[in-house]
Amino acid sequence: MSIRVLLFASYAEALGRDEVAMDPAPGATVADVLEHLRTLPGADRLPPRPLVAVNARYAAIGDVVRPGDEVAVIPPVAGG
Amino acid sequence: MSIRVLLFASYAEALGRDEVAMDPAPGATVADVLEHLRTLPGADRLPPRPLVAVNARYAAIGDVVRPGDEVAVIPPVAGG
Amino acid sequence: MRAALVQHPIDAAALLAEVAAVGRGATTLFVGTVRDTHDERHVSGMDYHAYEAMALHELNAIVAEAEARFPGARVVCEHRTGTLGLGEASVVIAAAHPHRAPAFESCRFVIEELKRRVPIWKREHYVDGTRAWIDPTAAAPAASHP
Amino acid sequence: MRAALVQHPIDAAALLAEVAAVGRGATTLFVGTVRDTHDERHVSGMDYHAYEAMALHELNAIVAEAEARFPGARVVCEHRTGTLGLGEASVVIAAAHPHRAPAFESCRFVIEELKRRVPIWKREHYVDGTRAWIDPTAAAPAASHP
Repeated sequence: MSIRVLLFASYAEALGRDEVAMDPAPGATVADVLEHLRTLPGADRLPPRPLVAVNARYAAIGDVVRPGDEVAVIPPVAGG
Repeated sequence: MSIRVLLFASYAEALGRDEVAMDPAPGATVADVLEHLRTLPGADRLPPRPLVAVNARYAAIGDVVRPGDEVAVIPPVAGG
Repeated sequence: MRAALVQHPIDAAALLAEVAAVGRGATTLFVGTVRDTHDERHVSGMDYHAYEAMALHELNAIVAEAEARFPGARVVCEHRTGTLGLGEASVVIAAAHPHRAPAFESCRFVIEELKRRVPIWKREHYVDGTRAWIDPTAAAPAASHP
Repeated sequence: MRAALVQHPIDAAALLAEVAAVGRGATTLFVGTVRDTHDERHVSGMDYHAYEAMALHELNAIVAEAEARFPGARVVCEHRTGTLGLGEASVVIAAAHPHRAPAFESCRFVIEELKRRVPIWKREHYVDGTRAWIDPTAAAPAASHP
């Protein structure tokens, strides 16, 4: 079972997609997810340390991701 | 020609009236108006230094009042 | 800018619409209503009485000061007089500005200044049938502040 | 407390009514609307897009924090998503409290936190037909800040 990585707004525009599927190795972290994302075309337009959420909660770079998780890369928010 | 002295809210209640007519001497001030007011029944319930307006503008205790002026003694305001 | 004393219910939505404009992205509103308790006494209604000519002058001056202090703000204020029931609005202030900080601050400025200097007084009606003019500078009854 | 993401126009008057109560004498409202200019570019409309599950969670958390931080406050917030025209409300916050200071401060708290952490993004439509996602952390174009 893989994880879904959601992309929004300018990040979705940069990578030309709003979702990426990934098979994390056991013990993989948010940092590993981001490293994999950076191999994709357009990912050079992501900032060095984007905000990330795991299962709809802000997460830290070292948090472990598990099969079935929903990881979201969060551009600077602009609500209101 | 005399001046009108307006009383409001608790001050009108204290003196049992909302208006007093007065003939100020030439050069009389707000202080003189208050001194005269204090001779009226119920005026002991006024504070020592109430706020006063002359012609609908806040006035100082030493301001001169002139025939035709409207003087108002202003209880602590409670709008809003 | 506009300020008024009114004898009818205040239409908050109309005041919001009055300050709105596509250049002003932030609008704030303050509504003051008659509360059912004051210093632990049960209130059933309220009379608002104004020294009208002076109250209108001061209200207009305050709204003008708000717009001068927060350039770009548009501010309107209506204060009601007469007898009001519980929950009815005694004052409504609407303020709009391109940005939210001055929208909030200009609205707040108006209510703070209004309470400081506009000659309006209120007389509470209590459920026991008595009435009393409110003096905000007086200490509350000792029993209500243990 | 209540928070929602909605796809229809927000009814500010309904939110005011929702927080009103005779024990709460001070009500504040914040309305954010789509402006016609941004960094000197002419805007014709705006798309709001949310990471819905997370945005709703964060909005609810913020409103709950506001009520915890200002005891006695009742706070509701609706944020709209989809495509909005100029002057349409993207967000409305209503807050009521027995006293005015916490009524203002709880309302302000919600909009400040919302802008800091709720995952919602906006894409401006310009009158020249182009569109761009807004990054509030980016410096504005040099030309617009001489």
